[in-house]
Amino acid sequence: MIRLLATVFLLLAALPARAETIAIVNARLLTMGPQGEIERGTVVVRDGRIAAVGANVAIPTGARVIDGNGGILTPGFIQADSTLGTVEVSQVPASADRATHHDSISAAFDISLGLNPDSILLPVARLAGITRAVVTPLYDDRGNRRLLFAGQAAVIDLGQRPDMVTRPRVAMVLEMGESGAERGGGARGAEIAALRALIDDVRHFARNLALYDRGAGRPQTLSRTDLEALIPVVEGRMPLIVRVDRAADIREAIAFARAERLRIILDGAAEGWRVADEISRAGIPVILDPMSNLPHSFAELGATMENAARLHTAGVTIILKTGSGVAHRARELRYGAGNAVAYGLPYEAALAAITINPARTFGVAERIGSIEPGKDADLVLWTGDPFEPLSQPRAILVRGVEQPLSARPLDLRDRYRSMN
Amino acid sequence: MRRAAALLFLGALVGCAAGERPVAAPSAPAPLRAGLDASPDPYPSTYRPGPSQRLAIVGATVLTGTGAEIANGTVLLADGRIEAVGAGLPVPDGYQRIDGAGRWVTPGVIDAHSHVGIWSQPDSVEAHNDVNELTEPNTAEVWAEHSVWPQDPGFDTAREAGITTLQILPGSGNLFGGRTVTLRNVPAMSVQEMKFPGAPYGLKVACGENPKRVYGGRGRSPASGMGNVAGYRRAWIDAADYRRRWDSWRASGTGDPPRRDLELETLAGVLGGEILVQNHCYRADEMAIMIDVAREFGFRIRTFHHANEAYKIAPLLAREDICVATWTNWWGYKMEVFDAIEENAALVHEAGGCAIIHSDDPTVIQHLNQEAAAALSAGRRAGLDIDEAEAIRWITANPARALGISETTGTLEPGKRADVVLWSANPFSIYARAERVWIDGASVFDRRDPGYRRHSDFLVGQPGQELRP
Amino acid sequence: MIARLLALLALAAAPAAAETVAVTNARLVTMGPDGTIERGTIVLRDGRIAAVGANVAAPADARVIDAGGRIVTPGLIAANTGLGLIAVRSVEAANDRAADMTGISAAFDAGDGLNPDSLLIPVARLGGITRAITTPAYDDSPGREMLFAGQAAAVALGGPMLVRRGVAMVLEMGDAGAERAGGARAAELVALRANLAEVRDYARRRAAYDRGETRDYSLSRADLEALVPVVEGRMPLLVSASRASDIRAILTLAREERLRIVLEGAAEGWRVADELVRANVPVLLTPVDNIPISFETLGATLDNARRLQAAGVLVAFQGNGNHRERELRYNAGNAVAVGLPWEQGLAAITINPARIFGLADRVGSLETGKDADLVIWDGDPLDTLGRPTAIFIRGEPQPMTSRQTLLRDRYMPSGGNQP
Amino acid sequence: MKRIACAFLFVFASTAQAQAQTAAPDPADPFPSTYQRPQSAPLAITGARILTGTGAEIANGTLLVRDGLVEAVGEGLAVPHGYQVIDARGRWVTPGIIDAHSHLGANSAPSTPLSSEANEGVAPNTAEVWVEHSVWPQDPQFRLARAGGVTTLLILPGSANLFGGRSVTLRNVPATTVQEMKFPRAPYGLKVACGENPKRTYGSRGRSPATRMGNVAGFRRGWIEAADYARRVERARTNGGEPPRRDLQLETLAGALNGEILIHNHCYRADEMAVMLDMAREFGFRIRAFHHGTEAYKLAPQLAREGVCVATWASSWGSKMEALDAVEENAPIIHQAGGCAIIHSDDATLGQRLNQEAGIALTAGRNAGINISDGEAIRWITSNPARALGIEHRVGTLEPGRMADVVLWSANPFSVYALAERVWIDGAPVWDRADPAYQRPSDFLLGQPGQEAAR
Repeated sequence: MIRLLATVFLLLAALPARAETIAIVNARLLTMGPQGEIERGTVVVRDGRIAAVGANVAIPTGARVIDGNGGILTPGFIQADSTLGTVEVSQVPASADRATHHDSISAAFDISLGLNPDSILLPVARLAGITRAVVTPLYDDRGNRRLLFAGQAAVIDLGQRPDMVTRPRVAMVLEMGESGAERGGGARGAEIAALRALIDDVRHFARNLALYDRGAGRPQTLSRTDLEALIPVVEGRMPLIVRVDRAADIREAIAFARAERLRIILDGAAEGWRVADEISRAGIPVILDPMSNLPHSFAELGATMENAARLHTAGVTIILKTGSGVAHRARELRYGAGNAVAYGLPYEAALAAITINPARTFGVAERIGSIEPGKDADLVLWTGDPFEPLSQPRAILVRGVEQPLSARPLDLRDRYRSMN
Repeated sequence: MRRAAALLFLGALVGCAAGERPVAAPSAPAPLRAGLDASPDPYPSTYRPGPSQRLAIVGATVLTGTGAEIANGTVLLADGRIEAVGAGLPVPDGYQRIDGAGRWVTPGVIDAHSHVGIWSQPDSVEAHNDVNELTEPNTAEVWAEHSVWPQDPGFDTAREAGITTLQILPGSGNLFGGRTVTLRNVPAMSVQEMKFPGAPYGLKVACGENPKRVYGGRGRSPASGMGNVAGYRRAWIDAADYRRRWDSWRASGTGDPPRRDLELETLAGVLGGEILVQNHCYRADEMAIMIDVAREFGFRIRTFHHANEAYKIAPLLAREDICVATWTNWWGYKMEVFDAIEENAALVHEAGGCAIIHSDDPTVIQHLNQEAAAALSAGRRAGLDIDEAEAIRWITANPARALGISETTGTLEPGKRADVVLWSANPFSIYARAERVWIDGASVFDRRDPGYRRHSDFLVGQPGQELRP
Repeated sequence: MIARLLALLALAAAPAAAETVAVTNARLVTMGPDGTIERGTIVLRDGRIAAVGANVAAPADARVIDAGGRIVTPGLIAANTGLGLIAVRSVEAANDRAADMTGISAAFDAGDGLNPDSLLIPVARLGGITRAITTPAYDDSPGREMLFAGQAAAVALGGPMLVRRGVAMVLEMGDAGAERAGGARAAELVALRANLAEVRDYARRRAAYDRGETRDYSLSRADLEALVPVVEGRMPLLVSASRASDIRAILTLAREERLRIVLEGAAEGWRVADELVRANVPVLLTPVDNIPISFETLGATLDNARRLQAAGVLVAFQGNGNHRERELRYNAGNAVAVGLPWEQGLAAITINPARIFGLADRVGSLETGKDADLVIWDGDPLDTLGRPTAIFIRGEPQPMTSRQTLLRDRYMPSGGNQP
Repeated sequence: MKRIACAFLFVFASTAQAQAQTAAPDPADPFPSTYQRPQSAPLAITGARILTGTGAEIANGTLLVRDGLVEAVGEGLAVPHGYQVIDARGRWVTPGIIDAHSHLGANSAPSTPLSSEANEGVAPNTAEVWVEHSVWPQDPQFRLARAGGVTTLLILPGSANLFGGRSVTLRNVPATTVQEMKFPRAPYGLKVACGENPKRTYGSRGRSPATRMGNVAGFRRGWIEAADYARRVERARTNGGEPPRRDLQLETLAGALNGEILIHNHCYRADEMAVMLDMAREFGFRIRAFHHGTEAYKLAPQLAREGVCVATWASSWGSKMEALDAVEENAPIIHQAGGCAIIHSDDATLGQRLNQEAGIALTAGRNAGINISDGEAIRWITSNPARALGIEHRVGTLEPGRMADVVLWSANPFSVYALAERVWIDGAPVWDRADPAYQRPSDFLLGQPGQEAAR
């Protein structure tokens, strides 16, 4: 029995991911695209892309047909602010590539390099409907390392292909607020002063590259590679993910971004609802954990389960994450979205917050985030409401390739069930 | 009340140095000065149920915690107790009627593993970390209740999620972390006002990586799994000897009494069966060793906590009658939790064991019903046919059993404490929220009434409180 | 009860529209040219003082507050405080007053990172304080020996918090400053002069600096930039010193380097009062400091304020620090108790700090055109027995509650204790 | 009730015993007081508003002092012949101020690395140290406190340790030795500290206590050892035989168990106080006063029932988490609940104006609707601290027979403008604001800069 299982698994894993033509029929389509919700429809997948979507779409000959049985079909979910692909066991340093403690690499740290497509965490997250993730670096503050930037984020896919990077260097990560202040010299004001100086340095560097190449130019506190990495940020081409919670800190971040003409994305924003109108006016998207309602620090005294709903009502583009970026807990994303709905967020908005919103915010909406012809076929067929724990995925496609509904924990389960 | 008076009287005797052994048998030694002999209850509960009225919750789907599901059920509460539960019971005169149509009723949720109050919010503040007395591998002499801050806002958020009882345990940095305490989740000024009357104490014991990392990292024992076990055994030998010396002094009635030792007193309480062992242990092989250690010294393990590999030895744990308190979603953050599976509770349940979903976390404690739902869903995915009426025991009746309080709470049976949650929907749904919560028949939460929110003094006058939760 | 609290909090959160208010029948202690008006009216409109006088009529659209003969004063100004940057002193993350970064000292700006939600603010405000000069503090982490603490900011305790950045540069001399400069006063003076020379050099040669064609400076560029206004005399240097000889050394330095100085602490200031007058240096002091707590304060005396004022020094008072800023007015009262004229006691916490920090065009006295910061008192504002009954900042009435009054009400036997 | 009676018996028995051992060096009092009541002339203060410290307020009052004791107090009393008469019309008279929490002399001025002698911060239990052995009588701060009307102080060890050591009660008189300041026959106190300080001090060194539960385990361990020591001492006394080897630490703790040494417990939070009260029951001791007691208002009725005093501030708050919930009305709320409220200083600056701190508390209380008279409120800094220090039958009020510790104030003492014009200890003048002779600085300040006019 065990041998049989093992064989099947090995075969499955060994098979080259083949993009066949598939038609998913008889499903309720939550497209998150212009077609909205289709009560009973068909999606055709060809060459890894979505070829057709609609209520009356013909099934191509030769297509493998998956009967949705009236279940729900959603775009694959996108876990924003995650470390998937960079960690196996959090407390085992050798298995974690989420952060660097190099003393002259901070902004230049590029998390898209050195990802692990064989990570056993990917199937676990995928079983929760997650097909893509925004992987963001963390800080490693060992010793006296106090560099302000964590590095650059990337969008990856969870299809366990060797080339798992959907798009590298989609954003720069910066912590402000309490921990940023700690890194910036123990006080928020110091961090802001230091940031302004750094940005001025980068601009000067960008304008005077020739000068620097002659070994001249203003003395710089950042390494050359960090300076180069920051040029797209100061030029507004790369967004800055600013991790911040306190209402006053959010205001500071907005003012800072306005003054320095930076594009920012707020991450955390536990007290975001208190300054929702200002965030909305500034057109800044917010990544937040809908389960965060505890005053973990003085920066989060106003944390509430209603943060997502209130920000959405104010017109803010929200993106949901769970487990505060802990990769092992990525699978709780759909439960987090459900809880946000239970606390007032419209269902559509919750689904958008884990599909099309992160796709748009990180510049990959032309490929993923909704069920539209031409987009990558990242699709999940559910037995019921995807936010309900009692629902399970029945089929998962990443780039048109159907993924095995297995993962290491399920293998363990089956092994011991048969033994006991 | 009567109990409280009796305890006060006992206190009076102690104050007079009259000793707390009121009847001196002829051969018994002379009474000792206050504090020289173990006092049965030196920090007595002063919990008093809040005011309650006669209530009838009518028309709800009732999960009783005994394994039954009653459609269109009626639950009658009187004098702080469950009076009756059944389908379509008549409502006697004088009962306030609560319409439960379309809603669900369960026993109050019990968290078997929490650090609320001893690692309080804001938990980023070092002064609020009172969870681990990380100074010796054996700190059996400390009691978690002496770290509890009743103003932790985490108590409120847990109550709003249906948590009526919770066990607070010291952390897992030490082999013997100290005594646990079981609390009623009521707003209170002192911890005594929260202590569950008559609940037995627990002893936190920790296996595995944590103790060996803490002390091995300081170049001290334990530094390995084998060092852990040597540490346990050394302590149990001391405790057995301590018990023997007290017994022999009491029997002989002469000579010097043994010097009282708080650490050994707690361990001896375990050997005497009065204190329950609550054992943090992840791996199956380590659990098997702990069961042998228990046999060697003649005590019982009440519960393995976390126990992510319990599914590997589910029949053994069922046979040994040891509960398993675990999560569904947590895994992988260290080696010993690498093999966690979502079906752990369901497989323990299927083997006839006592499965519990616990939190160990101030956020998860607010979603224990959802954590149980994920476990149930995984179980069903694996083909285990478990119904919701059974699964609700994972967060009600079974933790009550693990805590030694199942005589009075954990199920909706006549005569039990009226700890009740009225849910807006099936509690295994992500959208279900606790609408109302009663503890001993007293209303402690009503989602529509802002008067029930924001108990904690800490949040008074702080930013953002105007719209909490 | 709860509903009432919620309403109050909502009031605190939402900026009320500035209505027109007339406070009538008041004893107006203006601290301005009008002196004390025994029975007068003050009109607040659009956040400013529209009229003040004995014969001013309340406008028809004004909400009229009959002060019943009570005292009305300008809002008090707490100078040299951490208000807005501090929550719980011993909790590191809740304290943004000090930085331990090695590249940032003078560039540290107390105007950044302000928290208008700080629960210290309502507590201080109930002590009649409507404005503050928020100053950075030092973080002397091992190895960090930066001379300047950073720049002070003027803030309001209601409405938009930041009023003006860079109202002073903070520098500690004396024992603490010497410790930071290698353990000796002489070393600090040498280092200071060297720093000031660097700044002047930098200010003249910014372009060369950007080309990397200057000598190496010991300060970071941000710090150099921040010190330019100081060496140009546009930003005062708030210098802490206590010992008479230290004060003299500072006066010499200021004269030679052409710096504007505000002296802080000045426990032995009374011993060099005439020199301070001649140098036109104002003094910020704590009038209850009389303990010889160190060898530089052996001459500390309760009489300091009176003597300095009598000699003609412009004197302002500070409170007892952060959580205890509300004691500012008691400090003034204690100075009065040992001989300072009452008006001077009040001036030292209103118009004098406003003048010292360049804010007198906006606050510090009840004059037409100034910001409508005022406090109505039920007794003597400098006395423990008096308390504010109403507080306005920029014409906005402020809530008369703090977290502490909410806690009090929760536990008062008559209060709604538990839900 | 029964318990209280028993405890009283205990005290009675032990004092009787102490009296039986006459004269000679008393092993129970190895550093005896050499305080001498000064000679003083009969004194009459007339026409003052007198707050007697008993709750009474007498307009146009007369106070008669003779032989260092209060002879009579009342409205318009006749002044016998031969009394020095002080016309105090328009002014106020109160008992001498008692500061129930001070570190003067132990944390001396100037502050130098070696002048901080209040904390023997080397082990969680240092019950064996006596703070009087750290007191420097030349600390210039004593005179400053005297100018603020303070006639008696309780000097305590600091709060870094669970058991900080013995406190000492001092008369605030100029002296060369600490023995000359010791309040004759005042009971000793034991400093006990809850909460953040001990756990921070030792936890940061990787030692116990590192948590509050570690604090309590440490307390209980100490009390068990003390009870065992007391048991062995008693057994030797009753049955003969070898007494245990003398142990200074356990001697102090056993004295606290027996009620001879009063327990002064630094404790901020309400829930921690509730645990300490249970612990007192467990070991059969009484807590005399909670110090700081920031959250006492949360359990004011219980503290009143238990007869535990609360020494607190009005203004100080927020410096650490456990002090976050302070309210200005703490003392008034305790008072209203029938408890023993005390305003203390713990600070050399505040200690010079305890009257104002009481004024702040009083005004805040009135503002909150708690109507307390001046006559009642003065007890917070006079008779109530006397009770906490176990000297309430000798000082703290202006009742006939009490030691004549008196302050003449220029105005209502709760006002910020009130100055202590004159102060008497045992009927002898120790301060006169108008007389430079009393402004003599301590030895340390002699010849130092600025002393000609500093005060």
